[in-house]
Amino acid sequence: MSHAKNQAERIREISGVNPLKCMKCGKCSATCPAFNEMDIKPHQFVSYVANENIEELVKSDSLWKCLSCFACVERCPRDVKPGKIIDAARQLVVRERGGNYLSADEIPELLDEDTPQQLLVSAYRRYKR
Amino acid sequence: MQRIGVFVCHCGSNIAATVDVKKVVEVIASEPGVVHAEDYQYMCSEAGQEKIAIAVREKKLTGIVVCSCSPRMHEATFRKAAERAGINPYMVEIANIREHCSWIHKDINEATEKAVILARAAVAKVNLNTPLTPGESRVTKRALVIGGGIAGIQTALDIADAGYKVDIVEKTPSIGGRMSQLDKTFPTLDCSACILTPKMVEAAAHENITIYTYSEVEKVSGFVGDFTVDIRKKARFIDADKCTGCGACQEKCPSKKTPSEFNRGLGTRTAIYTPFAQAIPNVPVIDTEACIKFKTGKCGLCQKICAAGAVDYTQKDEIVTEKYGAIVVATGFDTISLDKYDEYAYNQSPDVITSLELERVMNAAGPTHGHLERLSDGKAPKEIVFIQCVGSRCSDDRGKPYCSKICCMYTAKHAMLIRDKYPDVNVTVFYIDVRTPGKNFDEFYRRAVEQYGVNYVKGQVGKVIPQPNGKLLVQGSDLLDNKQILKEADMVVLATAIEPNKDVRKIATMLTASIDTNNFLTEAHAKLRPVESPTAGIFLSGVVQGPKDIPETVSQAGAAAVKVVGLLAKDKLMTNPCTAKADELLCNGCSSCANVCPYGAISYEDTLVNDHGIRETRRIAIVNSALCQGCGACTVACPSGAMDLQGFSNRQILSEVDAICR
Amino acid sequence: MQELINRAKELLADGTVARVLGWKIGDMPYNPEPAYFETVESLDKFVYNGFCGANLSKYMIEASKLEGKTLVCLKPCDSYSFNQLLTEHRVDRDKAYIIGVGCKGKLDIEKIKKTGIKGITAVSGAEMTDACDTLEIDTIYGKKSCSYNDGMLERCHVCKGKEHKIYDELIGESRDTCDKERFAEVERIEAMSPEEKFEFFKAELSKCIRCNACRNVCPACSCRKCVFDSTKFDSAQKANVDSFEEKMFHIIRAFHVAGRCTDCGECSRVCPQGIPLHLFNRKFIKDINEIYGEYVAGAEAGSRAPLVNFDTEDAEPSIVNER
Amino acid sequence: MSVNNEFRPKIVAFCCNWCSYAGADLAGSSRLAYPADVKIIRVPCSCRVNPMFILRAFEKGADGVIICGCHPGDCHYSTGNYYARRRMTLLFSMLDYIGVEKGRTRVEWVSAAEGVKFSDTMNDFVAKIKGLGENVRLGDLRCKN
Repeated sequence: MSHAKNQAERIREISGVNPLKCMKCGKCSATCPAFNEMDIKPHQFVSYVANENIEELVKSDSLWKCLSCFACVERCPRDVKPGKIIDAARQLVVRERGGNYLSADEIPELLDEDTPQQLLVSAYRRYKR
Repeated sequence: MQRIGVFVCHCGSNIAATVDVKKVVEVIASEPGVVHAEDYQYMCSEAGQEKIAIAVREKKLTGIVVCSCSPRMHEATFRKAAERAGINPYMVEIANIREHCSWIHKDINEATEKAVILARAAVAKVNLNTPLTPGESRVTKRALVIGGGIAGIQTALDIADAGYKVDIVEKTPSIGGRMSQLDKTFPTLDCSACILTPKMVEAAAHENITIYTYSEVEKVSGFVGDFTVDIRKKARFIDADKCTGCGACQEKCPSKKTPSEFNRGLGTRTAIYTPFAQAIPNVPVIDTEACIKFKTGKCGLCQKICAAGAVDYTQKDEIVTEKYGAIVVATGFDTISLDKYDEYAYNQSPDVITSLELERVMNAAGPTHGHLERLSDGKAPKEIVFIQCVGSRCSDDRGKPYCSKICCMYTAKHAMLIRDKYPDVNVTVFYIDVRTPGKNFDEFYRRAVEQYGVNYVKGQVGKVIPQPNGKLLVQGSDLLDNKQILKEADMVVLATAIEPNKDVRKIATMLTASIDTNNFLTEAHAKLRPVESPTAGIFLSGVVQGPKDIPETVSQAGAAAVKVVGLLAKDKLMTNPCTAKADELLCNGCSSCANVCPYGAISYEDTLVNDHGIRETRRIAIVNSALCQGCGACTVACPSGAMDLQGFSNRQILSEVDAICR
Repeated sequence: MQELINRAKELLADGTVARVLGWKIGDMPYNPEPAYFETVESLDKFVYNGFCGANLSKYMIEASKLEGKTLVCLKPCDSYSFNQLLTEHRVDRDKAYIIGVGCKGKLDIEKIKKTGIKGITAVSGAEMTDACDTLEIDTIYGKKSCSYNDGMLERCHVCKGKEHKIYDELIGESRDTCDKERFAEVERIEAMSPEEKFEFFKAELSKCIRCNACRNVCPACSCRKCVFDSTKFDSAQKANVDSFEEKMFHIIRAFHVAGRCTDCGECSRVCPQGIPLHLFNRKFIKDINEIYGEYVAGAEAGSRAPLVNFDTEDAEPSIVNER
Repeated sequence: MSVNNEFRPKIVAFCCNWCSYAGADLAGSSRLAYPADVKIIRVPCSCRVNPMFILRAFEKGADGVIICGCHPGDCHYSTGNYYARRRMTLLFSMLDYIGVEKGRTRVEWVSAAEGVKFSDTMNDFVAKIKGLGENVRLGDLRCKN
């Protein structure tokens, strides 16, 4: 398996998203609050994975511009979840880079009970670069 | 011992490419009972069927196995061929070596091996087949149409014109259905009422048509050719024979605040009402939930005002029992609930409406008398946004997985009509795909764009945000420009997905008609029998089978009518001989079988039997073969094995099991 | 017992019944056998005591065909079987005069023998009027004694209750004998590993000699002709011609009576090989109760058995994998 | 008849004529592959399946038996699959009770439109049976040691 293919497969695996389900309606981009900040738009995340063009995706600004608000995940009519794709891409980068800024001991006091866990995990990935 | 001929079909290369048909012939020829085996290019062709006839003649065959496509495809063909060749049609079994074998396996050895086993099982079964003769049942020359929309009306008219009696049962107070709520129709833009009303009048006046409005089907029993149906005629509290339809009662009724169903809740109606001016019959009904007389005992104004003395508060529901030979389901559709689509603000803003509501707004008889205005403040909108695919093509649990089919065209129609009547109004349509297959459909859509300047944007809307200034902020994407659009609109129209009428599942259960997960009734064959239900004698007309527009509905309604007429034209029907039968020497008379029979086909009679010299009167199960549909539930409920199913007997199925596990 | 005999004589004499279906003295003190009595005199041989375990309800199928009424003695548990047969139209209520006889638990001679008592010549303490605490046993080795409960049939330890579900009159007192958990044995097996379960049943079923005693005694197995004796399923005859029935006989028999079995325990009582056949039936009863709700076959004549009934919300078969 | 001694299970699938058999046909016409080990017997309704058929299959050497019918509520005969559901539940429980591995029997509701589900179900079932290996217990539950 080529590196690109391998990476695309890992994103599919981490995110649990099947990019082939996308019907290219654009509702994700329509709903995204960070749309204007992004170089690659949310609806494009899917095609980058489908086309195994992960190198560009992980180099994009969007990777770190996505707020992980999951509005796109919530509203996607096809259950494709672009927000999870970009989050998975972040994780891919994090895993490849290795090392964390926060140590595990520091985490508990930073936690707010009302914060959704998914948001926390996403935020860690986002802000640790 | 049977003399069995096995005929292996190549189906061109469909079978022969993955199954070594010569090998199948060679192996099967040595099976017990097989006296003849051959293969041929297309067994279903005339030449193929002739081969069967020749073999029957020359080899004195008593049983036939055809190894071919699914029995659901050609079992009937080969049974007829057998009959023509002079052997009982029920001495034929099919080994499905196409759908269940050649099409799903790639390895030729594996597929051939399996084909041989499937053929063996069929041979084993035929060895135990017995000739069966279909019974006969009579045909009641009257049809029932459930639903009085355009589908039901057209079907009824076509059946009636062919000379048969037909009854329409409609749940609401008037026939007309969804089409009566529409303003104009695509792609010709003629007025819906102008083309529908004459048909409604024609149906009402037709000597062969009886219309039961404000009525529901309550109970269905029987089977093709001989259904018995109970129809509940709900109390209207108006004597239809006396009512002149003058409308005075409705003018005087003091209870005026009930949302009008006909206007999709956008206007109100009185407690005594006819849904719309052209209603048929033009006889009002009293809504007891809203009527002051019924709620408090006081009022009675309508009775006082009625010169004909037609108002009768004591009227009761009435059950009419009628016999029918065929039943057509034409229960139509409704739009889905938008409660789960918060992002479109449908429940927050009165200026976000569905397309069906827009039809009422645009209609001269509607809540705004045909003026395009915002329902919140009555102001004329300047900017209108249409959103396509709201709830259609969704794989989540909020919407429907299918395309509702009519939305692209009616949205083009709405956009065009608005631009035509109000050229100063900007119309934007957010679409995913524009689907316009149909005669003059794409031309129609192009006119909306090219001639009327409707702004089509490829992309979905993510959110509609009501603004403090009363405007609606629409946030959508333009995928072609790769932009996010923010647009202030005065009105947003949602092309809401359609779904089968809520009552259809209940009706399908009564009719034992199959229904799919989306609540559309299943057709007997998706391509070859699109207007028939797999349940004999039940036919489908209109959206109950799947989304369709008016021209399609009318064609399908006609097709369903032809099928009904074809059935009613027969004096007698052949019944399926694969029915249950009790062995009187084994039957205990325990009633287990009758308990599980869905058709009430089993009764018990005290019968004098001669059990190996012992003569005694026993309680024995008797199956009415006209009622029995051959499901076999009774055969398993029977502890003694007395009950068996002809054509699928215990020994036949066991022999198949043995052949497969050998 | 004398009260019962006197009443039977009375009913025979005044013509209310044409015959009496009860038990007569057997060749040993502990094996009375089912019998018809057609004359007042013959009733001198009538016996009813702790050894009269046999369920007479099944005899009523044939008795229903006879002229006149038959007086039948039914213990509380037998009355369930009678009701079930009534539900299945196998017996005629109008042809039966039911005396519900009291029951203080029935005895199992094999269990008594297992306590080490051999060469039994007489047993006392098991009459209807006895307290049924202790059995006094005469043997060729002298007098012995045994606690009544230790000699009781397994089924009496899990008795459904001392109430008769159907009767014309009642004679004699009954006693609560239930002192064990009815499904304990089933649960014990359920808790085994598949290997242990298989070995357990293989060991038990391998004892079967296909004598058909279980089938013949079972009131639910009342088919005019058993599927295992007909050609309808290619299952041939009693002789082990076909391995199919040999292996599957007991499972299929249990399935055929599932939902109809009143758990009367006769199958296990009569098995000459001592196979605990009731464990099959009781497993079905337990499953039915747990999955479809409590159902007692024969508690009520005319009730609909669970296997000829359904609920649209029934559990899926995969529930078996989850249990 | 396997070439490389790979275990090829014998699997009998009882399919009701109206839904599941049609679903299998759809799997075929959609070319959705599943192992050739599965052989389908057509019955009018899942309620036609007598427990004796299932036991017979096992006794004759089947390694797995699957019963497919219309979804509950969608039975062509309106109630047949409800009876089948109860019968099969109790039978499967009994088989489990006597030590036959869970997983050799299955009921699956497959509509005429669910070709994909039919194929997926069969692929999964065959894989599970392969995992369980050859069925010795049912063929071996004999009266003689």
